[in-house]
Amino acid sequence: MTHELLFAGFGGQGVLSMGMTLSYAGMIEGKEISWMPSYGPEMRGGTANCIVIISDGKISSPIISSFDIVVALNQPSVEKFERAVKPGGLLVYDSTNVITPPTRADIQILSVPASEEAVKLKNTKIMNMILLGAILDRTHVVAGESVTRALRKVLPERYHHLLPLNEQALRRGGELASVAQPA
Amino acid sequence: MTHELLFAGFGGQGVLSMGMTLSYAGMIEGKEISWMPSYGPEMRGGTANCIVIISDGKISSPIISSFDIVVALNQPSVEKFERAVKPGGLLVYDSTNVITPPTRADIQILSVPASEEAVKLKNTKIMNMILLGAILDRTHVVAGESVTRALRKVLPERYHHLLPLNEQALRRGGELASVAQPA
Amino acid sequence: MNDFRLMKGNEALAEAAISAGCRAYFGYPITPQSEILEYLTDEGRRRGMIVLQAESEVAAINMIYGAAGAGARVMTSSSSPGISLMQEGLSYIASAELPCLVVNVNRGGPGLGTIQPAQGDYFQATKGGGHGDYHLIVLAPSSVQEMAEFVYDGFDLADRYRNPVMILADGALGQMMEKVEFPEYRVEDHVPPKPWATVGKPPERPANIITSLHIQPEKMEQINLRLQEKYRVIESREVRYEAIHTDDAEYLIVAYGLVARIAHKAVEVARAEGIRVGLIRPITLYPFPSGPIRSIAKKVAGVLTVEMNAGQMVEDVRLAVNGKAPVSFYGRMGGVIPAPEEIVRELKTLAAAHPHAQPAETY
Amino acid sequence: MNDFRLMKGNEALAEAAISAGCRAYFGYPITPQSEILEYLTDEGRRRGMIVLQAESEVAAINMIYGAAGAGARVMTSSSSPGISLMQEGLSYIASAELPCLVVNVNRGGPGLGTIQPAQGDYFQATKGGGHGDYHLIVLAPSSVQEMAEFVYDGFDLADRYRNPVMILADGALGQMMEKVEFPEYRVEDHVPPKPWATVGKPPERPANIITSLHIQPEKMEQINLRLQEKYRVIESREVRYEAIHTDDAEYLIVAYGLVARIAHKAVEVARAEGIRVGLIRPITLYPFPSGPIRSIAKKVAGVLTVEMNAGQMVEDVRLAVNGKAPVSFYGRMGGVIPAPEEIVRELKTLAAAHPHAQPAETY
Amino acid sequence: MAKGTVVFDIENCKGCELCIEACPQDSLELSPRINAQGYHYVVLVKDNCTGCTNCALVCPDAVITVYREKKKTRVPVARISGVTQNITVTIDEEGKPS
Amino acid sequence: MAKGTVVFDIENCKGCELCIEACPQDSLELSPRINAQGYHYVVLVKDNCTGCTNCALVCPDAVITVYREKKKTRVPVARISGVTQNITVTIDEEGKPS
Amino acid sequence: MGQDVVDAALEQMECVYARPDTLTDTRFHYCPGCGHSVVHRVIMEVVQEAGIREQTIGVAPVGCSVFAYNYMDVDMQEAAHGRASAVATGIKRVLPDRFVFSYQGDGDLAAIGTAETIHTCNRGENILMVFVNNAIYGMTGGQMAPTTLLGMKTSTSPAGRTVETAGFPLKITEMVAMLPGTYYVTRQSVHTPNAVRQLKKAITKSFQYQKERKGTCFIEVVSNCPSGWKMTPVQSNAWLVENMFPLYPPGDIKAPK
Amino acid sequence: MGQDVVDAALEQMECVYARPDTLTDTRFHYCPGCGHSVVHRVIMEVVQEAGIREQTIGVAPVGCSVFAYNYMDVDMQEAAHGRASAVATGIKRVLPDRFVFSYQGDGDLAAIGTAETIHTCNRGENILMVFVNNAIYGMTGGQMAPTTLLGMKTSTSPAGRTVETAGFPLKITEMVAMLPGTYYVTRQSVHTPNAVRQLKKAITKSFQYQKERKGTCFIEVVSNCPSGWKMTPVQSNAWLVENMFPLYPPGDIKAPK
Ligand SMILES: Cc1ncc(C[n+]2csc(CCOP(=O)(O)OP(=O)(O)O)c2C)c(N)n1
Ligand SMILES: Cc1ncc(C[n+]2csc(CCOP(=O)(O)OP(=O)(O)O)c2C)c(N)n1
Ligand code: SF4
Ligand code: SF4
Ligand code: SF4
Ligand code: SF4
Ligand code: SF4
Ligand code: SF4
Ligand SMILES: [Mg+2]
Ligand SMILES: [Mg+2]
Repeated sequence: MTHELLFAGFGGQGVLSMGMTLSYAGMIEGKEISWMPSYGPEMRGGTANCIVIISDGKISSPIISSFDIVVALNQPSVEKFERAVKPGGLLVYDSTNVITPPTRADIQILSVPASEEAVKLKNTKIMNMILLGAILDRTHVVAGESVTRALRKVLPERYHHLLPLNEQALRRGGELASVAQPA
Repeated sequence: MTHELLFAGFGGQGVLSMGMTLSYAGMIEGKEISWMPSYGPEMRGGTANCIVIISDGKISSPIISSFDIVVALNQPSVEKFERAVKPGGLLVYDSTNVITPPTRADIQILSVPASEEAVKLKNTKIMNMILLGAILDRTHVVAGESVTRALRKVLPERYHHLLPLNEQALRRGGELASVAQPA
Repeated sequence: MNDFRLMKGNEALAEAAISAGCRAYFGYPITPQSEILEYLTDEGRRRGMIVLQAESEVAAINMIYGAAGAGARVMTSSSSPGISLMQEGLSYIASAELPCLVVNVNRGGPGLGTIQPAQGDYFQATKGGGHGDYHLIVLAPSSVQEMAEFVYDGFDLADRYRNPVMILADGALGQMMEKVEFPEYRVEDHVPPKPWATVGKPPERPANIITSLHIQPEKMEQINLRLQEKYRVIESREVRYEAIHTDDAEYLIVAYGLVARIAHKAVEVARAEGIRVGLIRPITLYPFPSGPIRSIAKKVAGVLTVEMNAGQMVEDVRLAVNGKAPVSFYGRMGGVIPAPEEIVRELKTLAAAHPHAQPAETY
Repeated sequence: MNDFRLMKGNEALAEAAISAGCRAYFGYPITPQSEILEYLTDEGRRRGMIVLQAESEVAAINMIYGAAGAGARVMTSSSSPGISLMQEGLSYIASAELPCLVVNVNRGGPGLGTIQPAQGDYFQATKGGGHGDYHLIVLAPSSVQEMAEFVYDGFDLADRYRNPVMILADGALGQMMEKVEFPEYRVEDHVPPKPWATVGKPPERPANIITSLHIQPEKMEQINLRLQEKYRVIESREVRYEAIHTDDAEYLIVAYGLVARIAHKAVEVARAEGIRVGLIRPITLYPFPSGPIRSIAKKVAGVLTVEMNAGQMVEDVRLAVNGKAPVSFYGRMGGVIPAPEEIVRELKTLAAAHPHAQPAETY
Repeated sequence: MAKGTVVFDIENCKGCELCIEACPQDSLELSPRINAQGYHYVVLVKDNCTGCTNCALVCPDAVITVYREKKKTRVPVARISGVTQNITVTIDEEGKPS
Repeated sequence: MAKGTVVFDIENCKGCELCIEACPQDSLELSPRINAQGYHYVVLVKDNCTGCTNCALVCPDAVITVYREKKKTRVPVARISGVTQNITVTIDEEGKPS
Repeated sequence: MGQDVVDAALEQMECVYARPDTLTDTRFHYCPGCGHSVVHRVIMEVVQEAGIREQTIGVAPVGCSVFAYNYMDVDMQEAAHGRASAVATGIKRVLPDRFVFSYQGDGDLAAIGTAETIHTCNRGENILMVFVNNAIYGMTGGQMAPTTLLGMKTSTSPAGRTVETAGFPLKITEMVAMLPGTYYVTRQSVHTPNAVRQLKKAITKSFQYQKERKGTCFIEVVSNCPSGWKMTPVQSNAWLVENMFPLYPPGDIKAPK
Repeated sequence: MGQDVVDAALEQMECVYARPDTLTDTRFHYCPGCGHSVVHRVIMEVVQEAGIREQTIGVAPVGCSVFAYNYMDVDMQEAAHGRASAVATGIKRVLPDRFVFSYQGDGDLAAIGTAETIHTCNRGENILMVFVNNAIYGMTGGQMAPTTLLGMKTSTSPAGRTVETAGFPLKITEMVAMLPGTYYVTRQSVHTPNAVRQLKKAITKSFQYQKERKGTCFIEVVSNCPSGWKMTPVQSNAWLVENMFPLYPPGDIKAPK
């Protein structure tokens, strides 16, 4: 079983750490992992993305161009990567930041008001965890339990007091996903 | 017919121009020519040499290690290049500057007191022409006439008043060679 | 969780350098490998390593010369344009027979190009981009795990042969994170004595001289003969490669580094479709595994070489095969990574042109 | 005396550059080619050429980039270590497709080596010592006459293909004097318009940009594909070589530059002794005369490649021959020039191992 | 004081706030809305703009156009002579470009 | 004035004449003879050498050894401390190396 | 204020500042608040106002401003890292009556390109060298530059730059001012409107001097790198005044009378 | 004076000057009268007298002094052209308690090696840099150097160096003196016995400062090149005083109190 995911958004939205958390979770489950960030001057424009592959077997290329799951944190990412979702795949986006929603009919589309919810949880930084929670509800890339364990790895010691908040965000994401209507 | 010559001595003794004059003479006679100087840091020590090949046909390598004729203007050159004369070849040296004469029995050896004679002619610079004259007497690399014509090419215009002196030196060299005893 | 760590290739390589006893690092930043310098300035310095950000790659490689000549385990890293600037220095280092490790995290060229993964520096690495006859030993990792492992091996080879070793990776291997496990490695067991190093001349030995200048051609030829003899030894002893499904192969793919992984996937896909294809992954690009390739080539109907360049290693493959089988090439350039499907497609084209039934002849 | 002049190879080359309309020269002194810069500062400047002694080879090659990009016929020259320093710049120039002439008067390497003639930079010149996939067109003169002639040809090729051209000579060719005759050459007839050059943007055209950066891999791949297509055209149109006594040859020698002359002598000696041997002298080292060599190789009992290095062009010979005949190699290194007798001896060894009687098979 | 106004190319504004900092009249503010690039963009929030061009001068993205009530005439103060076209460097005495 | 003398390694002298120029006593001259390297070498031609070392100091080929009648004792003026061996830089007060 | 009101108002007014035509329409790729594009714009304003666009050739570096040619709408060449002044030399020597300028960052000009910088200035090449000093390697992700301040944290001086390992911040502008080949050497900035005005004057003068073949003009622009410095643009400008100016004080270093 | 008389006399005497043991017996390959070997000898005298031979590592350049290691009998490395100070940096960083010196000509140090020179000094590497300025490229046959004087004829300035084509003579020593990384910067010569004495003092001090980890010591030696200048050695020294000293005046440029 192989899951191929893309996380995309503005720099600072937590795109890379979102992918990294998931990667750690995969590693905890004994999977093969590949996490590949976009790098270099393209980051100047303020966009960032990373590709995560989680697999039971060997991973060939860490750079791929179509995905089972795309997570888009902003409008440009929706525009750029909607077409990169495999037919039947999943596109999750932050509806707070995205004005023109995706339109493909051959994929699952999940709209989550993640930024809005993060404001409600009083920490805009955890918007990414809300989305991650939503993904875990819809798919079974890794177990939620593994993600909470992974967070302990990814978050530097000095932020460990934020673990409960992150877990709350994950749960909230799951809730939002489970009530969301298919677009 | 191919003639392979080496001219060797201290820098400033006119080693290179001697070879160049002969090369020009060969060119005047329509021959193929190759003139190859030693170059680079080995010149620091104050020694210089050049290889001249004059041939009716194409010349292969401009760098060779045995010669029909070696002209040695100083002691180190005699020591270094005596062995480079082909059996039956000719070694000409300036006896004024060479204390320990060459000893090989399988080659012609011609000792010319060139520096001494140059002093007599009141211009130490033409020592090399005396030796060239001596070679032309002993061998027939080019015609003496060609060398005098070549001098006109090699000597910059402003030195053309020295042409008669050079010709005199060539002649003197020829005379010295014709009276010299085989060593 | 066991001893695995999730790390970028560049970081894994840097971490390995520290634990391999690399004494000093000199380098200049360049994408996609600046993490090596960054990791070492931080973690490396903390663990006692000397780390200097040089003013340029030219300075860096000459600092390496000095430090290696002084007997230290040293390393530098860069990416394509920066490695080009090191060519004079590399030729000097190879000629003076100084052990060191040079990492090239290859990006798309020529010129400034892109910063994406590529393999366009194969010729430069294996044939000698600098002047004169010399060879680097070239190791090509294909995973983050190997980015780390080959550092130990690289240093050991460098010391064993007094020869510069290059790890030739690519931008993807440098930037991606994978699981990595670091081996046990006792530095003391691996670094040989270096009696030739310039450390200050005690009365009992003549002065040690590190030089690549031998102004007499005959002397320089002797130096060259000695180097060539060393290369023959390296060629006979140090070839490393991985052979996958080659036993029953009717076709052979040759690919290295990241591309070998993709080719591996292609092999699986093709085999599922009934094409009996094998894969040779050269691990040492110099010395090149010509022998293994030649012997397999004799038995197959065709060889496909896949690279992220316009066709470079394929020349070494052709030289190895020497007409015993048709050799075709597929390449992507400028930072584009081939997909497994593309490779399968190429393989089918090759198979169509050279069905195995055909009597063995030469091409 | 006719129109012949007796000149050093370096001087003849410099004189040719002036009359080929070379607008500017940028270079740094190095033995054995400093006479080029010296001749140009003197005679070149007198005849209106811009001559600048750069602070280094790195600066020189980048000045070439600028001046070529501004539309001028330009050239630089150096010798092995200096050429190594130019590798980054050459990769940029090739990628940005700027026409220029680069002269390498090869000396013995690797490292500082010697200053004597050698051919150790063949790989660097032909495979690309810089990073990424690119090619210089490489011309190999073998006489002072050709040192001059190839300058005209070189500039024309550079302009025709917007590609850097290298003249790869050696120290002996640079330093020796031979007769040379300069052809008629009207510069106006040869320099094409360069609408792409950066000369200042008039309102009616978009700005001209000289760059080698294309940050999107797909774009960079397109650039590479265009380059590769150009190289295929060059390979099909611009191969130059000399074939001597190949019609009835039972053995074939392949050699270039100065060595080809020595090999020519060896051919004569061997033929006098009854060995029917022919000679192919590649004049363009890139594009390499693979076709001619391949077709002759099919008919001979063996091929001998002779070089002043440890065996570089021999790989291209082997690739051309592709197993159709045994290929052997003889080389001298470090500035040592092989003698005709040595070549004859090698030839006899080859002939003994592979007498022609033997049925044609593959090796 | 002169009366002026500014117009923003909001799609290219990156919300860096340097113009806000530079405006002596405190006329500018970030919009709570974001543009398609994801940036909060700048808007003119007061009617006191003098058209001093300060904001435009510091704007890294050159997205500001400044208007002012007509009155001044330009004084050429520098001239680069001898090029093909007429060249008049029109920096006025106070150093403001015009 | 001290009495001194100098000894030349004539085979390595290159006849550059710098020692002749440097000798305050005019004690040196080029020999009319040449050595095996082809150079006229230097010889001491007067009996007035003071052993001042001037000639040796400027000799590029380090072929001059200088002797002087015994008298002075050395005064160490500089010391590079802390290295493994005893280091005494023996430049005397007038700056002459000893 | 509605759009109609604006439009009406604008009719009564004259445009006193607009993006110059010599800039293309391409959106700058720089991070928000980055000084690079201000410098680009000011150069292009001068080129426009001086009417020398047809005679102007620029040279872009490798650094964040590597794409300068996408914005400055004049003929341009993209040089290898550090070699912009050598490339500019090549251009200027063969086109001596064109206006040639190079544009470089601190890594480019003062680290890898040190030799080219010094020798271009020493030869007094008749070009304008623009040097944007943001005390960091912006493009490659915030490594230490030769001009990085002591104590300043970068990704390759995580504990702050120290003299022991990395030496001193390099005042290369003062060094080139020492060379007789330079005619006009000045240090400017773009952190305030007035600073921008000053820079524009300096650039205008430099092109005038170039016309008069006076020698090398060299303008350092002390600038910011909000991303590399990990600050907001506004903070970065304050930090620049407080920390950069003491070591790199703005003003003319060498100016003709 | 017969040999026996000499021998007898010598017995009454003490040797006050002899070729130091730290020089090998190899005959110098330099042209007659060349200053290089004087500098070699003086460095080795200091190494001998300071007793630091076992701790000393030298770096030779590419230039006429490329074979310096054949004469100076200490551990040495031969660096690529221009890179001696980078090589010395590499050595010193891994062997910080050794005495490391580099030795370079003007082409090596001030042309191709400019960047390495400036940055080595700027980092304040604890080494001694010896810089032999003979205003010409001796080794390659007399080409113009960065330090060649205006009007001076060389094989690449056959009509004399002009500012227009080649710029100004580069006073790199003054430049490195500006850098806070250098501790002691001085200009010396070897054209007279006293000059040689002064040089020896400067070298002695430099090793002492190196011991104390004070930073870079930089000694320029204004020297001759009789072959390149086409003069006799004696003429060359006179020419040097008359023509080189006005631009390159001997003396300390930066000296600790
Ligand atoms: C030869 C070479 N070395 C290194 C690099 C990587 N590189 C690109 S830009 C840069 C430095 C950029 O810093 P700076 O010049 O200060 O410009 P900034 O981005 O700060 O404006 C480096 C090291 C390269 N492209 N080429
Ligand atoms: C990369 C490189 N470029 C050029 C040369 C040729 N070269 C050797 S020495 C030298 C200059 C020597 O001049 P300088 O440094 O002043 O030393 P000098 O001989 O005058 O003592 C040059 C250009 C080289 N060996 N390597
Ligand atoms: S023009 Fe002046 S007053 Fe108007 S908004 Fe801009 S800075 Fe403020
Ligand atoms: S300065 Fe420009 S980019 Fe920045 S906020 Fe203001 S208008 Fe927007
Ligand atoms: S020691 Fe003094 S006096 Fe004696 S020869 Fe030498 S310079 Fe002259
Ligand atoms: S200085 Fe030395 S080499 Fe020169 S002439 Fe005197 S003894 Fe001979
Ligand atoms: S990284 Fe720094 S210099 Fe580069 S664009 Fe961003 S702010 Fe500007
Ligand atoms: S060429 Fe000049 S520097 Fe070189 S050894 Fe001769 S005199 Fe000395
Ligand atoms: Mg910067
Ligand atoms: Mg010099």
